Amino acid sequence: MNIPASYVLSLSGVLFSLGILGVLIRRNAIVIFMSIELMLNSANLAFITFARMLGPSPEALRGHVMVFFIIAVAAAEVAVGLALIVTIFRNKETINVDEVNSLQG
Amino acid sequence: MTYLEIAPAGGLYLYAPLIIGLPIAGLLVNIFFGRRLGERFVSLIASSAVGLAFLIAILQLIALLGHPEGSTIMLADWITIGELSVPWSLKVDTLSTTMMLMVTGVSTLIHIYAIGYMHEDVRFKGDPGRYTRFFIFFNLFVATMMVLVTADNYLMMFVGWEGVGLCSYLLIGFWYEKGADGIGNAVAGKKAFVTNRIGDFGFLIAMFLIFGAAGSLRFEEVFHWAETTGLANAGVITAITLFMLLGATGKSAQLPLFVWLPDAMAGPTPVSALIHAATMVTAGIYMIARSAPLFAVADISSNVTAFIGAATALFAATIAVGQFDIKRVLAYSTISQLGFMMAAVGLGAYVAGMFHLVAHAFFKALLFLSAGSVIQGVEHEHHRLEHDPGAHAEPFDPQDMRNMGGLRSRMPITFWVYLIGALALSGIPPLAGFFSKDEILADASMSNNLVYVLLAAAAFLTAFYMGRQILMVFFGQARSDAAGHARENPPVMTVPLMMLAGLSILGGALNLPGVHTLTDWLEHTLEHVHATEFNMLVAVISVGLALAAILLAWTLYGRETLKTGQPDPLRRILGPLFTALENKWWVDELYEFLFIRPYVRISHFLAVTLDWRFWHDWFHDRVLGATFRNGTRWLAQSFDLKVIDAAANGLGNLTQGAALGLRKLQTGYVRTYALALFVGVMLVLTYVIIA
Amino acid sequence: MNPSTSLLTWLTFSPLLGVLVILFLPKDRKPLIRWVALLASLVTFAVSIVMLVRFNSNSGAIQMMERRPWFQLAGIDIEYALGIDGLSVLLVLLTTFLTPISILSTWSAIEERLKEFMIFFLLLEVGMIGVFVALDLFLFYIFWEFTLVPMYFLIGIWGGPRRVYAAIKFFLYTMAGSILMLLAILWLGLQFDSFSLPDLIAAGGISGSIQIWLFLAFAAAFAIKVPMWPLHSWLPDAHVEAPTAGSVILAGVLLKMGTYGFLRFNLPLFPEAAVRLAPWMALFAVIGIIYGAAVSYAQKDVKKLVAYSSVSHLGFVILGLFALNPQGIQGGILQMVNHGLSTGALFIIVGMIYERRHTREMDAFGGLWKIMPVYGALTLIVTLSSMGLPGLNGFVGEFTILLGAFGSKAIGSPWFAGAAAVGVILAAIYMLFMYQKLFLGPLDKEENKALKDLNLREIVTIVPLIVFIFWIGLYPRPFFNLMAPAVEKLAAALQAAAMVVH
Amino acid sequence: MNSQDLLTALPVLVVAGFACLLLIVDLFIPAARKGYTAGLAALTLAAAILVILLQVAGDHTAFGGMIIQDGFSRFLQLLFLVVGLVAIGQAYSYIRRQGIERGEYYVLLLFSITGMMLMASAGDLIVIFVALELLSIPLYVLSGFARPEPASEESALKYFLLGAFASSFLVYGIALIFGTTGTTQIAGVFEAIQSAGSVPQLFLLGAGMILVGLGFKVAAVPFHMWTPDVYQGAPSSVAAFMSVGAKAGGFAALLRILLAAFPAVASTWGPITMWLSALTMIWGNVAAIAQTNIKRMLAYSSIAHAGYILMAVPAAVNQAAAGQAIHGALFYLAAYAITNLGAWGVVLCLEKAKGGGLEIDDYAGLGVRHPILALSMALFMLSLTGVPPTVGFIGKFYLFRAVINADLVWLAIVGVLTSLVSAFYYLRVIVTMYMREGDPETSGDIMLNTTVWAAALGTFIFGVLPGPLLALVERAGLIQFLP
Repeated sequence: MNIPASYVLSLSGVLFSLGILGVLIRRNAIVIFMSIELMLNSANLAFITFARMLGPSPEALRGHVMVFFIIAVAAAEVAVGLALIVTIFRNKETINVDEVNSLQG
Repeated sequence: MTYLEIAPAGGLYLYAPLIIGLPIAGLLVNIFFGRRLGERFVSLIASSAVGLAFLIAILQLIALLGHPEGSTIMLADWITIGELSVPWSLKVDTLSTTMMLMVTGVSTLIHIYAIGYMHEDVRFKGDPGRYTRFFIFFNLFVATMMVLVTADNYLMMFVGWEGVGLCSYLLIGFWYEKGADGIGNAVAGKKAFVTNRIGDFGFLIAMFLIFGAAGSLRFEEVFHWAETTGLANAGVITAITLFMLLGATGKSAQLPLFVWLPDAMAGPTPVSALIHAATMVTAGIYMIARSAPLFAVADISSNVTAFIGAATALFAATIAVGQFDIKRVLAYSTISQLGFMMAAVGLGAYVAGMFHLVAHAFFKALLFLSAGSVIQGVEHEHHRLEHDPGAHAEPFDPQDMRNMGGLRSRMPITFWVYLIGALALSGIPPLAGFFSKDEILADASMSNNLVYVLLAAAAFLTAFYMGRQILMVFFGQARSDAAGHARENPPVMTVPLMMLAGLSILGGALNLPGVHTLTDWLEHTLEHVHATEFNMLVAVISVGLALAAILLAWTLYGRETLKTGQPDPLRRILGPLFTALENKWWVDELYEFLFIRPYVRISHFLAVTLDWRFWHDWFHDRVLGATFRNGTRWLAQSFDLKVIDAAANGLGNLTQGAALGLRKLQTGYVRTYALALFVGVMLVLTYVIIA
Repeated sequence: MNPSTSLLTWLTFSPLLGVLVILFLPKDRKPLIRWVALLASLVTFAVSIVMLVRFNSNSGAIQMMERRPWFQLAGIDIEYALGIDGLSVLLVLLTTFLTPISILSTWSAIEERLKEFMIFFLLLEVGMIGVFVALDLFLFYIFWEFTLVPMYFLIGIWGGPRRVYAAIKFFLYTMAGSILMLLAILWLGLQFDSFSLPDLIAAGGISGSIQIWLFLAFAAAFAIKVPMWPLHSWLPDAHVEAPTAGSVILAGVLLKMGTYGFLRFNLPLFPEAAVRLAPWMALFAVIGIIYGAAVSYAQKDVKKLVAYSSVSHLGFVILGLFALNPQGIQGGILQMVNHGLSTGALFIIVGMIYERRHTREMDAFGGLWKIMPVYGALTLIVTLSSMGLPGLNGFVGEFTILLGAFGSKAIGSPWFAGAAAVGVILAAIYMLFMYQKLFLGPLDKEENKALKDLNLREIVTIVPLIVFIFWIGLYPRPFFNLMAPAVEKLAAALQAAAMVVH
Repeated sequence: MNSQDLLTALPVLVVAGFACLLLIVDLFIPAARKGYTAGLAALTLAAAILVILLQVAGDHTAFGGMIIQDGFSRFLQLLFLVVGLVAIGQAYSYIRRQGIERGEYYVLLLFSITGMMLMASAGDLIVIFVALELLSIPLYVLSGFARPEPASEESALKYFLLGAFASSFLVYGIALIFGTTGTTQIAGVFEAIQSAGSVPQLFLLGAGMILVGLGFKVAAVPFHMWTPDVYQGAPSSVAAFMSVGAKAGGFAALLRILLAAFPAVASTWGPITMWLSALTMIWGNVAAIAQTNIKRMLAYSSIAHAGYILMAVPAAVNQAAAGQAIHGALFYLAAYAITNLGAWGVVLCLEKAKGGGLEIDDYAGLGVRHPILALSMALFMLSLTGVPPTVGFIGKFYLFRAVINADLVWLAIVGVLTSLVSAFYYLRVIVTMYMREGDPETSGDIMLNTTVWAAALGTFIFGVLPGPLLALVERAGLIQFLP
C-alpha cells in the first residue's frame, strides 16, 4: 500500500507544531526538551518523505544522510541536556524552568 | 602706496603726524615711568606734549599760509581688501588745521589748569595715585581727537570718533567709586559711551552706504563722486547724510541723544571743560562741516539738521534755566550752543558754525574752568571745616549754587573771568560770542524764519540763565559757611583762566564783519561758503533780547538776593513748569521707560526664561538630554536606575523608559524568551507568505 | 621623512614628542612636566613659524602639499593629504600660538593629575592642527572627531562641579552633528571615488538640489561646533565647567573649527548651495549676534557672559563668510583670529580672578581696579578689543565683515548687516557692564581687599595677546596679505556659482 | 574521497583531530598542570593557522561540494583560530582563578572552533546543520562550566533549550528546502531555484526558518533574548569567546546561504534582514543604556553590533554594493573581534570570585589606579562607539559606505543615530573609570594582559593604518557562486 506523501508531510507539520506548543506551554525542563526532540523528529519525518518523493536518486540520499545526522545530534543534545538538567536539579531540587530565572533585567 | 606723499608745500607738513605722535609719546612715558616720576614731572610731560602739539599745529598754519590748498600725508596702508582701500593718512587743510589749533591750544591751557586742579582734587577724593592716570587719559584724548580731525577718510575719522568716546568714558568715570551710591560716575560713563555708540551706529551705516555708492571712504574721492554724480544719487546721499546726522547728534549731544552730556559732568571739571564743552562735543559739527559736499546735495538732511539744531538749542536752554548745579547749567548751555552750531551747518553756514565752534570753545572752556575754580574754592573750605568737630553733618554739595553766593569779593579773579565768559556767551558785544552767534542768527533770519525764531528765543534764555547763575553764585551773601570762607585759587589755575578770558574777548576778531578772515581761510577747503554780511537789525534784536534777559534775571535774583533755603523765585512764577524744567522735562525717565527697562527685561527674559529654562533646561536637558543627564547623575552618585524612571519625562526618558521597558521584558523566564522567539518566527514567516 | 618636504607632518605631530617625554616622567615631577609641555608647545610654535616663513603669500594655491596614498577602502584611495593655504594658515598659527599661552595660564591652577592633563592637552593640539591642515575628507573627519576625545577628558576630569554633565553633553552634541557630516562624506566618496578635497572641488558638478542636502549635512556638524544659534546650548555648559586652559582653547580654536569647516568645505564644495542658502545663514547669524549679545547682558557669571558673547561674535564670522565677497570672507577669517585672541584673553583673565577668589559671580566683585591696576588696565584693553573699539583688532574684523555683508549680493539685502551693526551697540552694553561690575564702583567686599595684582607669569601670559590685539587693530595688512589670494580665488569661484544660480 | 579533499579540508581536520586526541591526552595530564592542555590546544590552533596560510589560494571544493575552501572561508577560519588563541590566553589564568580549571575546557573550545570553521566553509545545508551543532553544543557545556554556580547552570540551561529550539527551526527549514529543491547542496539549491521559474511557498517558508535559526546564533532581535542572561551567567572567558566566535560563525553561514543559495528570493529576505538589522540596532543600543552590569552591557552591545553587521546583508542584495557589503561585514567582524575581545579581557581582569567586580561602578578610579588598563578600555569603548582613530570607526565607515551605496540611506541613518545613542553607555564606562573616585584591584596575569594590550594596539593601529587588514579582507574575495 502507498500512503500519499502529503499525509505524511502534514503529519510532520502537526508534530512540529505540537513540539512548538510543548516548548511554549510546558514548565518541566525535560518535557520542553522532549518537545524539541519531537520537532527534530518531525523534521526527520519530512526528510524521509521528501527523499522518498525523489525516488531512487543520489540526491535522495542526502535526505537519508541528514536524518542520521539529526539523530546523532539529537543524541548528543540529550547527553548534554540531561546532564545540565541533572546538575540543576541537584542545586535547586526542581526542574521547573519558571523557577530558574535568577538571571534577568 | 608710497610711504609719504608730500604736497609741494614740502617740509612743514612732514611734522603733521607729530601732532598725534607727541601726545601718545607723552602718555607712553607716563604709563611706564609715571609712578617713579612723581606728580610734577608727570604733569610737566603731559602738558608739554600737548604744548608741543600746539606748536606743530602752528607750523601747519604757517605751511598753509603759503599753500592754502593743503596736503595729505600718507602714513601707511591700513585695510586693503578688494576695492576697499583705507590708509592711515593725515589731511592737513584749513578746516582741519583750524580744529588742530583750537583743540591743542585750549587743551594746553586746560592741561596747565589741571596741574593745579587735579593736585587738589586727588587729595580731596583721597587717591593721589590717580594723578598720573588722569594725565595719561588726558593725553590719550588729545591724541585721539587729533586722529579725528586730521583723518583724510571716514574710517580713520571713526577711529578718532570712538577714541574720544573712550576717553570721555574713562574720564567721566575717573572717580569710578564715587557718585550716586558709589557707582554713579561709572554708570554716567557707561551711559555716555553707549549713547555715543548709538550715534556711531549711524556713522557706521553711513560709511557702508558711502562705500557701496562711491566705492571709497576717502574724502577727496567721496566728495568728487558727490559733486560729479550727486544729483543722480540724491536719494543715497540723503540717506548717508541722515545717518551721519544720527552720528553727529550722538557725539554733539543733540536731540534726541543729548541725555549723556549732563551726566558727563561727573568727570573732573577740566574734563568737562575740555572734552564736554570745548572739543569732543564739537566733533559732530566738524564732521558735518567736513561732509559739506554731501550735505550740499541733500537739502532734506540739511533742513533736518537745522531744525534739530535749533530745537535742541531752545530745548536745552529751557532746562538750563531750572538747574541748580553750577556745572549742569553750563552743560545744558553747551548743548544749547551746540544746537546753534548744528543749526548753522544745517543752514549751510559752515563758516558761521565753525566760527561759533571756536569762539564757544574759548568762553565755554573759560566758564567751566572758572566754575571749577569756584567749586574747588568752596570745596577746599568745606573740607577744612569738615575737620573741626561737629561741622556739617548733612551731605554737602559744593556744586549746588544754592550753597554759594557772595563769592564776588572772595574770589575776585574768578568772578571777573566768569563774568566775561558769561557775557560772551550771552552775546554781548564786542565779546567773541556776539559776533559768532550773530552771524548764525543773521544766516537763519535770511534763510529760515522758524529756525531763526527758535534760536533767538534760545539766545534770550541763554542770557537769562547766565545772568541767574552769576547772580546766584557771586552776589548776595554766602548761603553756607564753606562759601563764606571760600578763597581764591593759586595762579597755576587762574592764569589759564585769564588767558582764556582774553581769547573770549578777542575771539570775535577771527571773523569780523566785513573782514571775514575765517571765511577766506576756510574757503580753501569748503567750496561754496558765503560770507554772511553783517545784518544790523538782527544784531540789534539779539543784543536787545540779551539785555532784556539780563535785566529780567536781575529783577528776579539781583534786586533782593536769595537767602539760605529760600526757594527759587521762578518756582513761584512758573509753578509746575519750573518743576518740569528742574527735572529736565523728564527725558531721562522717558528713555528709561521706553528703552532701557524694556531691553533689560527682554535680555533677562531671553537669558533666563527662553535660553535657560526653556531651551537649555527644558528642551535640551529634559527633552533631549534627560537620558544623558539621568545617566550622568547616575554616574556622579551611582544612582540606582530604578529610581530614575520616577523622575524623568519627555523624549529623553522615553528612551530611558524604553530601556527600562525592555529590561522588564527580560524576565528571565525561558518560556518568555521562547515565546518571543516564536513570535519572531511567526512574523518572518507571515511576511514570507504575504510577500 | 625629511622635515623639508613634510613640514606639515612635523608641525602636526610635533606635540607628540612632548607627549612621549611626559609619558616617561614620574607623575610627581610636576614642574618638570609643566616645562616639558610648555617646551613642546613652543617647539610646535617654532615649527609653525618656519611654516609661515616658507609660506608664499602671493599664491592662492594650496602649498606644502603632502599627498601619500594611505590605504584603500573598497576601491577608493584614502589619502594622507596635508596642505595649507591662505584660508588655514592663520588658524594654524593661532592654534600653535594659543596652546603655549593656555599652558602658561594653568601653570598653577592644575595640580592633581597634571601628567594626564598635559598629555591630553598636547594631544588636543595635534588634533586641532590636523583639522586645519587635513585636505582629505576622511583624514579631516578623523582629526575632527579625535579632538573630541582629549577635550572631553579635559572638561570631564579637571572641570567644575557639573563637569561630567558638560563633558558628555559636549561630546554627544558634536558627535551628533559630525555623524551627519560623515554620511555626506561617504556620499561624496561614492560619487567621485575620492575623498581628496582638491579632487572633489576640481570635479564639481554636483546638482543643485543635492548640493543643498550635502551642504546641510556638513552644516549640521559645523553649525553645532561654531555654535550657531539655536544650536548653542552646549556652549555655556562646556565653558563654565571647563578649566581655564580648556576654555581658552575651546573658545580660541575649537569653535573656529566650525567656521573653518564652512569656509573650507561648504563654500568651495557646494558653491551653488552656499549662494542659495546665504540669506538663511545670514539670518541665523544675525539672530545669533543680537541674541547672544542680549543674553550675555543678563548673565551673573562672568564666564557664562563671555561664553554667550562668543555666540554673538561668531555670528559676525558666519555673516562675513556668507557675504561671499572678499571683504566679508577676509573679515570673517580675521575675525576668527580676533575672537581667538580676545576671547582667549578674556577667559585667561576670568581664570586669574577665579584662581584668586574661587567664584565667578560678578556680584562678588567691584572696584578691583583700585587694588589691581595692572589687571584692570589689561582687562580694559581686552574688553575694548572684544567690543570692537577702532584701533584694536576686533574693529577691523567687524567693520570689514559688516561692510562686506552690507554690499553682499549673495545675502541680497543690507538689512542683515544693518541689524548686525546693532550688535555692536549691544556689545558695548554688556562688555562695559561686565567691566563695571568687576572693576568699577567702590571696593566694598572684604575678601577682595586683600587680592594681589598680577604676578610676572600672569603678565607674560597675557601680554602677547595684547600685542596682537594692537597689531591687528593698527596694521592688519600682513594678516590680510596672507589670506588675500586664496580668498580672491574662492570669491571668484563663488561668483561663478552665483552666475549659475541667478 | 581523495587526498585532494583531505588537503582542502585539512585545517578543519587538524583542529578536529587534535581535539579528539587532546581529549585523551588530557586524561594523563595532572590537574595541577592543565597548563599543558592549554598549551597543546594553542599549538593545535597555531598549526591550523599555519596550514591555512600554506594552502593554495583560490577556491576549492571537497567531498563532493560538502566543503568549500575559498577566500571567504579562509579569512573567517583565520579569524576563528586567532580568536581561539586569544580565548585560550584569556581563559588560562581566569578559570584557574575561578577554580573551574578542567582540561575539557580547552577541548570543548577546540570542538566549538571546529564547528565555526566548518560553518565558514560549509557547501551543503547538512554541513551547516552539523557545524552549527558542533559549534553550539560545546558552548552549552562551557556556559555551564562554572557549575555548581547556579547562574552558570541557569545560563547553560537557557542557552541549551533556546538553542535547540532555534536549531529545530533550522532543521525543519532545511527539510523544506530539500523538499522543494530536491537537494541540500548550496550550489544545487541555487541552480534549482534559478531553473524553476516560480518559487514555491514551502521554499520561502524554509528559507525563513533557516533565517530564524541563524538569526538566533548571531543574536538578532527578536531572537536575542538569551544573550544577556547567558553572557551574564556564563564564565566571562566563555562569554568573550561566544560573543565573537559564535556570532561570526552565524554570520558566516548566514551570508553563505543567503547570498550563495537564495539570491533568487533576495526580494524576500532583503527587506526582512533590513528590518531585522534596524530593529536589532535600535533595541540593542537602547536596552544597553539601562544596564549596570558590564557583562550585560557588553551583551546588549554585542546584539547592537550584530545589527550593524546585519546591515551588510540587505546591502548585498544590490549588485553594485554586494562586494563592498561582504567585505564590510568581514572587516567589521574582524574589527569587532579585536575590540570586543579586548574589552572582555579588561572585564576578566577586574572580575573577582563569585561574580564580584562586574558592576560598572566597580570600574571607578581605574584611570588613576591602572592607567594602561583604563586607557585600553577607553580605547575599546571609543572603538565600539565608532570614534576615530580606532578600528571600530573604519569598520562602521566601510559598512555605512556599502549601505549608502546600496541606496539604503535610511538604514545608514538609523545606524549612525543608534551609534550616537551607543556613545552614551560606552562613554559612561569611560566616565566611571576616569571621572570618579574608586580603588579597583585587578588580577591580570601576563597572558591576559598581553591579550588586552595586543587588542588595544590592534584597535589603534588598524584604526590609523587599516591598510593591511583591508587588504586581507579584500583578498578574501567574494563567496563562491555569488551571482
